[in-house]
Amino acid sequence: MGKAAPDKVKTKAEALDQFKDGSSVMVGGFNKVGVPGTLLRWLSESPAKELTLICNNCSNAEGGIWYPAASMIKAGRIPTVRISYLATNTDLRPMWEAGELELEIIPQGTLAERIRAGAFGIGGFLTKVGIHTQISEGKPIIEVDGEEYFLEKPLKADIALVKATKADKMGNAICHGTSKNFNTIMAPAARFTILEADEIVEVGQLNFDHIDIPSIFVDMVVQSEKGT
Amino acid sequence: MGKAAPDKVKTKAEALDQFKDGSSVMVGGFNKVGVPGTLLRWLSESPAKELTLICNNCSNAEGGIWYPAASMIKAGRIPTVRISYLATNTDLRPMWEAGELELEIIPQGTLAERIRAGAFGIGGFLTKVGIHTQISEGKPIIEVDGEEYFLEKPLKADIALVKATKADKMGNAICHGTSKNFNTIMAPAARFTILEADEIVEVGQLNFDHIDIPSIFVDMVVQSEKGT
Amino acid sequence: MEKEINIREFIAKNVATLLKNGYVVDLGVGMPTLATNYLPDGVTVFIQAENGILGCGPKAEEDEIDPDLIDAGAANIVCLPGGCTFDSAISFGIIRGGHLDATVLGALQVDEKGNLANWYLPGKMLPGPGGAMDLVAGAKKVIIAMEHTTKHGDPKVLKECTLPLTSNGTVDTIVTDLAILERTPEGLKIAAIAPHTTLEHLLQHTGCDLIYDDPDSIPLMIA
Amino acid sequence: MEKEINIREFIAKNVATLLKNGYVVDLGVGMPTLATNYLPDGVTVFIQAENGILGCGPKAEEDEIDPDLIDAGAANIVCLPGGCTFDSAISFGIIRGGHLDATVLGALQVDEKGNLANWYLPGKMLPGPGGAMDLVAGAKKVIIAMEHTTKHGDPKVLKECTLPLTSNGTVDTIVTDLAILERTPEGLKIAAIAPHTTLEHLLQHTGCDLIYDDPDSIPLMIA
Repeated sequence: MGKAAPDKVKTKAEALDQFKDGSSVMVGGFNKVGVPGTLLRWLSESPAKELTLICNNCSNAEGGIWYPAASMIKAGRIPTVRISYLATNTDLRPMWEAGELELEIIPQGTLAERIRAGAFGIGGFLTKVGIHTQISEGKPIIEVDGEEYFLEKPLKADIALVKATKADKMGNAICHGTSKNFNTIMAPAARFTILEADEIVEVGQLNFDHIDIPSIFVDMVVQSEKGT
Repeated sequence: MGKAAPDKVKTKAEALDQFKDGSSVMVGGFNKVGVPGTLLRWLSESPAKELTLICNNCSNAEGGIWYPAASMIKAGRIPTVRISYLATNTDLRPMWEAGELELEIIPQGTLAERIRAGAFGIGGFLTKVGIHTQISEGKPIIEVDGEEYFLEKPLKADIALVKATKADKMGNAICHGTSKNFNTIMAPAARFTILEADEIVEVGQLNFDHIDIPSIFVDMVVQSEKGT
Repeated sequence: MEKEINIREFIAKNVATLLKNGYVVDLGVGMPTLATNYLPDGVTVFIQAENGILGCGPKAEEDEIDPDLIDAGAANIVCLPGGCTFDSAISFGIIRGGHLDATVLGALQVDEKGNLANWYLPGKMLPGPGGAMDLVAGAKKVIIAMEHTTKHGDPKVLKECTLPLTSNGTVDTIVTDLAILERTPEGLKIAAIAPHTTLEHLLQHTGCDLIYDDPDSIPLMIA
Repeated sequence: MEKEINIREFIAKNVATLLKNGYVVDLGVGMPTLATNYLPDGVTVFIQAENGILGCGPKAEEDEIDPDLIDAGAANIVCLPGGCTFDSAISFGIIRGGHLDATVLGALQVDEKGNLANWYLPGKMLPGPGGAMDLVAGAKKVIIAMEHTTKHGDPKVLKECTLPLTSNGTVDTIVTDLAILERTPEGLKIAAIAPHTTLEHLLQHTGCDLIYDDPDSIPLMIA
C-alpha cells in the first residue's frame, strides 16, 4: 500500500531484490557516522553492477564501513561516482586518470542542496559556490539583482540507502547527533528508499516532534546488523 | 558578542528599540499557531511605520492574535504586504484595489522556499508552481533538461519576529507541533531576529538533537506574555 | 435531492471512491475533507496538512486539544500514531516534490485542458492561493471537487477558464454533483454520471464538449 | 625556530588573534583547529563543524564517546551546552547563507586578488573540495593558515594562482610563518611580520608585490 504502509520492515532477501544493474544509488553518511553499513555490505554481496554512486565520501580503508562500496568501485561495478571528498579513497584518482571511472566532484553544500532540490521539486538553484572555478564550467551564469550566480541542477536517484539511529516500522526515523547529515535529504530524493536502523520500534512510540525522516520518504526498513 | 552570546533575553523596551521606520518585517506563524503575538502587539505599540510585512496570512479578526498587525495595515503603517493567504483579512482587497496597499501574493510553498533561499545564500530557484499564471508573469522561464520552470528570487528582511514553544537563553528553540511552520526559516532570513517563547530555560537544558531554531539565528529572546 | 447538505455529501462520497488504500493526500477544507468520512472499509488514507503535519487525525476532543496542533483549516486536531510534524519548507518540499499521491481541492472554474482557477474572482473575492498552487503543481493526482454550476446556473467546467489561473493543465479528475470527468489527451471524458441527472442535462450545463463512448453504458456515480 | 611543531603552533597562535569573542566559526582540520588552543582569556568562539553541529566541543574522553557525534575531521567530540545538530542541507545553509563570522582553512596557493587553491594538485593530489568551496564562498571572513612556501621553498602567495581554484577573490587574510597579509583593493598588505624574519626575506619568498607603509613600523606577529 505504498508510502503509508504501517509495516515496512523487510528481510535481507527482500532488500537484495531491489538492487538492479544500472541503478543510481545515493548513500547517506559523513565519514564514519550515519553510514548504512549493513546495506552497503548487502549491496556488495548482490550481483548489481553498472551502478552510479552518489555520496559525500567513500573511504577505501580495509574493513571500514565504506569498504564494501570502495571495493565495488575497485572491481569496476560502480563506473560513475558523484562525490564531494575523495581524500579517504586512494583508488579514485588513479582510476579516474586511467579513464576507468567517471568522477563528478561536487562541493559538499552543493551536493546537499542538489539532492534536496531533487527531493523537493526544485528545478535548479543559483549559487556562488565555486563560481568561476572548474565547478562552474559549462553551467549558465545568471545575474540576479546585480549579483552573479550560476545554475546547479537537481540530483535524484533510483535507490537511496540511508541510516537512522531509531525508526518505527512505518519508516519514521530519528538520526541522533551528526548522523542526520545526508540521510534526511537523500531519503526523499530516490524512487525507492531503504532505511536501516540500529533500533526498530512500534508505530506510535516516537514523538511526532522529533522525526528527522518522515515515513512517507521510506519504502523499506531493515535492521542494522551488529558491527556495521 | 553577537550570535553566540550566552544570554540574549531582553526586555520589552529593548525589543521596541529594534522597530524602525521603513523596515521589512517577517512574522512567523500559520493561522493561529506559531504566531509571535506578544511581539506583534509590541510592534503595534511602537511608532514604527512605512513597514513591509512578510507573512503567510494575517487575519483582521478583532482581538485575534494577528489583530495588532492587521490594525497597522488598516492604519496605513504597513504600506506593503507580501503574503500567501488573504481570505482571513477582509481589509486587504479593498485597500489594494483603492491603491492604498502594495500587495505581493505568493504561493505558500514559494513563500517558504524564497525565505529559505534568502536565509541560506541561494540566489534564486526554479519552480513550476504557478507557471504560466499571473504568478510567473515577468519572471524568466528557464528550461532544464527539457522541462520548463521559472525563476523565483530569495526573500530577506530587516527584522524577523518568530515564536517558539520553548527556548534557552541563548536562543536555541523548540517549536512544538505545527508551530514550526515559517518560524524555522524566517529566523535565519533576517538581519535581526527576535524570538518570543512560551517558556525560557537555562542553556544546556534542551536536547541538542531537538533544536528547531539554532541559537545563531536569534539575536534577542523575549518572554511571551500571557494571552498571546 | 435536497440542495446543500446532500450535494456536498454526494460529491464527497464520490471523491472517496477515487482515494486508494494507503494514499498520502492533502485535502482542501470542506467537501474534500468530508470525503474521508466515506472511505470504504479497509481503505485508509494518510493525510498531510500543508501547515506542517503528516498523519493528521480527527478533530481533537475537548480534553485532547493541543493548542499548537492544527490542520490547514485551523481545526485543533490530533496527530495519529506514525504521524510527524515539520516546517513549511519541508511541508511544501513534500508537496512540490511529488510525494503526495493525490490532492482534492475546490474550484471556481476548470477547463478541458485541465487548467484550474480557484484563487481569485476579480472584483469579488481575492483569497490568495495559500497552498493551492503548490498542491496542484506537485501532487501526482489532482482531483477537483465542486458543484457543476455556479449559484446562477452558469457552467464551471469550460472550454477555457476566464478567471486568473491557479495552474496550467494539471487537473486530472473533476467530481461534481452531475458527473465524474477524467482529463484525456482529447479532452474531458465522462467517467461516471449522477443517477439523478441525464446525459442531456449534463451536456447542457457543461461549457465544453465531453467525450463518452456508448451513452447508454456510462457508469453511474454512487448515491 | 624548530621546524614543524613550532611553525604550526606559531601560525595557530597568530590565527587565534584574529578570532573575536563570540565569533561563530568553522575551522579546517590541523592548524586552523589548533588555533582554539591559543585564544586569549575571555575569548570564546562557537564552532560549527560542517557535518552538522554547532557548539562543537573538545575531543570526547573515553567514557564520553558518543559514536554518532563527530566533527568534520571524524574526531569523536562532545557537544557543548547550547549546541545543536542538524542535517547537511541546513549545515551548508548556515555556511552559504553568511551565518559564520569566519572560517580558517589551509591552502596550496593564494594570490593577490584573494583567489584560493586548495582542492586539487594535478598529478599529485585530488582530495576534492569537501566543504571548502562552500566555506570560502559563504563565511563573512576567510582566513588562510599555511606555511609561507612549499616544501621546496617555492612561494605559495602568488600574483596569480596556477592551480585549479577553490574560490574567486574571497580570501581576506593570510596567516603564515612569515607574515599576516590582509587583502586590500590595491593588493596584499603586510598587517604583521614574524619576529624571526626580515622584510627582505618575506618579500623574497612571496610571489607577488606586498604593500606596507613604513618598513620600520610593521607590527610584529606574536611569538
